[in-house]
Amino acid sequence: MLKSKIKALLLSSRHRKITRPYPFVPVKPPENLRGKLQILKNKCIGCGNCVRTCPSRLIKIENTSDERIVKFSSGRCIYCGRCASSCPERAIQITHEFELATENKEDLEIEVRLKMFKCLQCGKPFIVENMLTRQIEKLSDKSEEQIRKLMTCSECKRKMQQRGD
Amino acid sequence: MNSLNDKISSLAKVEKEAENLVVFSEASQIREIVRLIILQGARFIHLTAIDFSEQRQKIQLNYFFLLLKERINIILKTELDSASPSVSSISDIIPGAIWAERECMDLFGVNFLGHPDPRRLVLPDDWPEDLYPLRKNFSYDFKPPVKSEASVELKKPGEGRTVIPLGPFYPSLEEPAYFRLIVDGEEIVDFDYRGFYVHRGIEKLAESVLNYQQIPFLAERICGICGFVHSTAYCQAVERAGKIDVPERAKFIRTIFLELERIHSHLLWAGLAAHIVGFDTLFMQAWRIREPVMQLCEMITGNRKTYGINIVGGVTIDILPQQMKDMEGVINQIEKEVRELREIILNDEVIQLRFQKVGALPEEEAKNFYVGGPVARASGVEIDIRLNFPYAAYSEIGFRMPIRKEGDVWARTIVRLEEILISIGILRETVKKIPEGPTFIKFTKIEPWQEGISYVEAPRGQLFHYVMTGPDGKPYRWSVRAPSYQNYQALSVLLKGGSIADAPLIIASIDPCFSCTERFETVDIKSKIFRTYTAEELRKCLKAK
Amino acid sequence: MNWSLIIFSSIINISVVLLLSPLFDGFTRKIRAIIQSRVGPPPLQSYYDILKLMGKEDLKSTINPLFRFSPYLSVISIAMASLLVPIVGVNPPFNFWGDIFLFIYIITVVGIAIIITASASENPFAYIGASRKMMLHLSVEPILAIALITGAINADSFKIGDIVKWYHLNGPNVSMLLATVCVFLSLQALIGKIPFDVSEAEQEIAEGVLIELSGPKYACVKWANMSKQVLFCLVFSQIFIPWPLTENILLNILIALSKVTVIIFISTLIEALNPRLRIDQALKYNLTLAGFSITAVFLALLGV
Amino acid sequence: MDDFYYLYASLGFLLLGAILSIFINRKSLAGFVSLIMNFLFSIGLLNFSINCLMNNNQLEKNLFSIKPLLNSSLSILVDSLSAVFLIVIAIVSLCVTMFSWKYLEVYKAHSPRRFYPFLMLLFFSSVGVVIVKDLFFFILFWEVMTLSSWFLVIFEGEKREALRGGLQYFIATHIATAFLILSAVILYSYSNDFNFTAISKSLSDILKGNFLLSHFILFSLSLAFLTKAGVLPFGFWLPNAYPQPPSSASSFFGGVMSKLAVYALLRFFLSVIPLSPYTQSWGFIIATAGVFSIFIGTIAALTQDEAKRLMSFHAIGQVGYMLLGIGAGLYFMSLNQFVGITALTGGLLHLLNNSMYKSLLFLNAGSIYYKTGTTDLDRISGLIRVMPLTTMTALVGSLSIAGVPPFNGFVSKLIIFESSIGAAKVSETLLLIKGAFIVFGIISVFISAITLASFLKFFNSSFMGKMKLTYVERGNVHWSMTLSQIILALICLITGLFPIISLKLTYNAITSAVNLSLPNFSEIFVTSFFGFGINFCKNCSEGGVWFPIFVIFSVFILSLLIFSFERYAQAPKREVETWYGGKEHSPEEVTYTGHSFYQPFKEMVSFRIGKIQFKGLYPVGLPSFKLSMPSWIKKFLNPDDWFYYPFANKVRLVFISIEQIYEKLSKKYIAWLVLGSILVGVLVFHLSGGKP
Repeated sequence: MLKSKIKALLLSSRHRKITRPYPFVPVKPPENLRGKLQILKNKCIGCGNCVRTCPSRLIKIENTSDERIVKFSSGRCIYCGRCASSCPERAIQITHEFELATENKEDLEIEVRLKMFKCLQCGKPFIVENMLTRQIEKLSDKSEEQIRKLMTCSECKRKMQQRGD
Repeated sequence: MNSLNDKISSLAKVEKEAENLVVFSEASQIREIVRLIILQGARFIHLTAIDFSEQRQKIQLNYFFLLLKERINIILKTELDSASPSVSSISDIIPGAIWAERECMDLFGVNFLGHPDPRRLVLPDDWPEDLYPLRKNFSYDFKPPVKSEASVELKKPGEGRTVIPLGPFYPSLEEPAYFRLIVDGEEIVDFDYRGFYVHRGIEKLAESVLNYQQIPFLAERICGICGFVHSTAYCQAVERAGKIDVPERAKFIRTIFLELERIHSHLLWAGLAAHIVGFDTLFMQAWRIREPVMQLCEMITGNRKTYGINIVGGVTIDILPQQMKDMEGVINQIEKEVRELREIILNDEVIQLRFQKVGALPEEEAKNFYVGGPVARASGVEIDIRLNFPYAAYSEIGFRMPIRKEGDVWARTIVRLEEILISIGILRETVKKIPEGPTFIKFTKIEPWQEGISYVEAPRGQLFHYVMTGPDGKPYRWSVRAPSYQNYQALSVLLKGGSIADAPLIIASIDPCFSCTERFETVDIKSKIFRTYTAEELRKCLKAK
Repeated sequence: MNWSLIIFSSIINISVVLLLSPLFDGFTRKIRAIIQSRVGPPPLQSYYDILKLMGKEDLKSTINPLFRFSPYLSVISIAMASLLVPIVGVNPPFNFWGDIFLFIYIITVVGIAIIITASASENPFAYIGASRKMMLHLSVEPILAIALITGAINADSFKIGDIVKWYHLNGPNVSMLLATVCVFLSLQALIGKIPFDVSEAEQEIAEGVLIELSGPKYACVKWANMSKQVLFCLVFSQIFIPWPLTENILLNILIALSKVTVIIFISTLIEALNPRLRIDQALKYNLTLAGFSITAVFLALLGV
Repeated sequence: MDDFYYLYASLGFLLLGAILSIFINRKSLAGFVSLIMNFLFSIGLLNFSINCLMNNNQLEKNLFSIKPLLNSSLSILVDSLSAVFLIVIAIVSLCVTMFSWKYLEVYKAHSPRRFYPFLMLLFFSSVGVVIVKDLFFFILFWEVMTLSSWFLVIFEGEKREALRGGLQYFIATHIATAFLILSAVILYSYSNDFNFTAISKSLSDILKGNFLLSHFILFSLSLAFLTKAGVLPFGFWLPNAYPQPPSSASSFFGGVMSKLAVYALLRFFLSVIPLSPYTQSWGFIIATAGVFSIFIGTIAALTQDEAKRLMSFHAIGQVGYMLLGIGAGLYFMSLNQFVGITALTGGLLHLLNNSMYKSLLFLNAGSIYYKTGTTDLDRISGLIRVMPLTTMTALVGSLSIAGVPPFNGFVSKLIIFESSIGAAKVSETLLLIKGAFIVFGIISVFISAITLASFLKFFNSSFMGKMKLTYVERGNVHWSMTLSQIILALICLITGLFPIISLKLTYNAITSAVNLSLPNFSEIFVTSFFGFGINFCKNCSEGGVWFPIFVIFSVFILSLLIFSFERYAQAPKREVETWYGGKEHSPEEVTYTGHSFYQPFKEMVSFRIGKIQFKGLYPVGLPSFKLSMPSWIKKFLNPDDWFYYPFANKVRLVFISIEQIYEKLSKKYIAWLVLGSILVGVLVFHLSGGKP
């Protein structure tokens, strides 16, 4: 009986103060902690991969006349990191920031406004500018014609093909 | 096995595929067939329904049984008319099926004739009648009107007796549940339960909007402590249904995390049990010992809990050699400390005074309610799904099963403390045997209308997931039966005759997981403190379904 | 009768028991924190707690007037009891009044105050707590009574001052040692700490007797509980181990304080290293101890 | 003559009240007439006894003699001891009648004619018992007292328990009275005179010579009085009989009647029987019996769930305290007069205090019954909402009986503890007996905690908590009922705060009864207006001390504290619902009933030996004999069926028929009683061998 009490004391005495004076002294999170989402706005190409993979369905894409808006309501984020791993451009990043408490839920809303590129032919916005740039970058032969081809919407392309052929 | 086959086939149509024996029966034959199956020594696992109203105006009832020795699942299917589904109850044959039938009653509107306790179980008090949320014609985001007068009739105390309300909010309950203890002085003479305050219809959500790869994350959030078992069980069920072969390394990684989870869950339990009897030092120390495990998980996966690494087809991360080494260090450290902790607990006579002969569950009753996990093993029932029905990498690892006969809280404590040490052994072996290779396999398409059953030995007992694949890239039916679901039903036996002082301890001794049982989306895992809801908020919460 | 000394020592007693008790409580919290590997609250936290609670909302769950009145009674009766314990010298401030039975009864009043508060609050948990508190009280009171009676037989007087005087002069004999040991073994139950905090068990009955208290009333009862700890540790250290005693008043106060600190430290160790007993186990323990301690009385009669 | 004028007048009023109330069938009118008569009686009696106390003289008078028949005469002796009891009777009887006035309306089916005459007769005979100085008339009054109270016990004659309790009461007291008569006859055969002085003389001869006979006489006397006082094991009838009559009558039973037995004990052992080794050893026996009933009675009381039954068990326990004091006093009187007299004073003081709070508590139970129709603690709760004043008086009564300072129970208990424990130290006697007395003291300290526990249970479960709505709501408690309780509660408080008055009274009462030269009051008790201290020998330092003035002082501080807190702390206040863990519950569900209190402790003191179930160390439900016995034995062993019910019913029927026959004459009861007394007289005469 007494023996077990003494043992308990010994077990206790081995570690002194494992609680931390957080939040007065900040805590350093481990290397690969999955924290707050960070979106590199200029990298996003608005492909919508993340929308499909997000388990809590917090990412939404809205199209306006000249903009595509990607909305992250990250108040609902479960920090699984699936969006980050599915993003082809690595535009979504998981940071180490974990102190997300806020009084205003809108602080956690992230909005990415992407300029749409207007079709050279019909003037209808059809592709996100970033995506276009990436596609142009990817082109093996960066000839004017190929670029123009990319800058036309699929409908006009079809029409052109019908007309051309 | 064959004899069973023969006997049943005279009554119903039997199909055998892989390890599943599917029995199609008429509704009128159910009781006889269930009796036959039980006579063969099968364990009752779960009862759930699948709504085929849109296809063929039927509701299919599925009774799940498990033949441990032959490693065979029995699925007993019967189809009821979806306009007025009714079938005779099997609760008198299997006391452990009471809740499952009540749940079917609530969610599918199946009427069980002769049920001993046909009250509402899952749905809130003010949920309207004749509205069955798991039927397919019920939209997942539909908000039903509130029923005005609303209360589930609870047991009344007799003359000179008092109701002691343990809960819904109570210091020693981490989550809301209402244990209605009817006491005579300090002695508990009767008991009633009202739970499912946090039921939010995860199954409905998964069946309605999520796809196969999204559900693991939802499944992981069923439980705040042992979430990984749920994602594993779900993935395994889908993998079985879709006949996907998971790479060996992924299986080993899953095993590692399952065991890590068991270690920290049991340590958490030991701490909580000590806390409930007022031994806060032990509580702090148990949780301190647990902490490196959590940090290890955080280091490897990026999160202390809800690792988020399971997906159908494998795991998303790989364990680096350096991390393996760290793990071994942590294991060595906690093994030493767990041994000390174990000695402290086992030699402390005051703890023995509190734990011994409290909340005893005789083996007979344990078998009646089909309890699982440490609760069953402490009552002398030899069941451990890791051994009986190996999954992940357990078939390649040898270990033993601790068994106690007494069935009291003390026995459960000993069993759990043993299991921590056994898990440490398993971890060592897994680390040694882990093969190289990919951790994830891509799959193309999953055939619809396939069935997958998966068991996982969760820290709290036998976990069961059932998936019926659907046509449009998501499951048609996903059913979860958490281990606490069965263990809970044994509480009526455990609590009667105990004293008020023992009630929180007894409730804690089955290591209940309300959120598992009620399939709840837990908000914050790290803090075991529950949020304070006002009655209004709670009502909103319940309506949010 | 030296009135100035009486007034001086009364002030000392009351301030040690009432004003210093949150400090001692802070001390126990710190020790518990160290044993539990925590940082723990600052030493003055208990004062902050009381002050904070004083200004908190006062929730009335009942119209019962006793509910408002009795928490204050508990503090006052502790103060009254504190006047019967010697600190500055051999004699307690009210030696002419200091009768052991009176002391036992005044301690009872503390319990009554809390029991009535609890039962007035109309909560079933509070009722359970009240029932348990009474049972604990009636099982532990005899031990203290028997020990004091042993002293009274030895010292030939019912006055606490005379008992201390005799004990200090003649040193311990067998009966007094036995009584001292018995009181020490029942100290936790007297204070109402783990393993005997059954009436306020948070995990079992949601703080039992305190469940409906809030604001100033809760502060009062908390304060009374802290003071009770100091009071009983003082009773033990000053009556049952009255050495060393000097002629110097200030030195005596210092010695008393340090003795109390040591006793509180030991009691905190016991508190931190034990689980709570069930009420029936606590009852059995105390009544057995009480039965055993009657031997001390017979030994005292034999003069040993 | 002047002195006795008041006594005659008051007794006259009482008899007038008794006679008048026979004729009145309307409850309130009967109650009112009785109240007026009783008021006059009380005033007269108080005046008489206070006069007597002030002058501190013994008043003696020979009223008439029945010399030709028996060597006996109705002689009255009023000394301080009697006067103290007269005061108690005056106060309690007034409160009881005042309470009954409206209270009796609860008993709708019962005529007041079966209540008030007997009550008045009970008062009358009580006064008689206290003032006579003649053994024959003492027995006569004693018997009248027993009979009239028996009629009150079977007031609700149609209730099985009432009949049963009444039977036990009847048989037990009459067996005891038989012993009393036996000893009286023996004494008469020696002294040839029933006068106490003569008996005392012849007793001193007997005590010198005849060892066996003197023990037998002391035994018979003790047995008679202990049985009536309800000391265990002879008092088994008490818990069954006392709860049966209407609460106001129970109040007089518990408060005064059972104490008259203690009076008789004191009177005989102090004035009649000379002090000798015999009285010393019987003192020890009385003290032992007292402690036995303290222990068993009180622990059994803890397990009771019915308020009046709980209080009846406490009546047993409380009598034990008095007997402990008296027994210790008798034992130590010859060894150390200081101790002896202190113990006796303690015992008598406890008697005085007890009669106040015990009556009060029974009246509280009556109020509860009036309001709710039940005294079952399981079925009532939260009555403070409807009867706040009764609640406060019940709190005073509960704390007084538990001996909590500053209420009066504390003073007398303090003296009893200290004399019991302190006596052992200062007196030269056997070690074993010293040890025994110390253990007695410790047991009584322990038991007073149990008393507190059981009365807190009574108080908490009936007055505190949520109010249940299951019982029938009845009329509000009338002011007269509340007033009578307030009077008694105030007496409890005042005699607790200023114990010096009652202490001096009791001391004088004891000294006047003992014909020895005793130390002065000031030698034993160090007194001032604030309180007192006790000396156990001539030059000892003082033992127990009690200065209630300091309590007043701290109460003053308390009120200051509360005031400043409520006034200046400025904590916002809000009314809320009781917290049940977030779910709504009806008050009925969550009320912790009286039955539930102290369950683990009750389990520890409840056990089973063979077939007998002990509940709180007290046997309950004695096993019925179901062995293979011939049926007539079974029948014989179950006297209720073959003897009591037919008997009680017959007696009742006889009375009812007499009532019918003498409807107009209506002196029936008294006629019967006179008849009964004559019968007893003839019996005595016969037994005494016909010697004139």
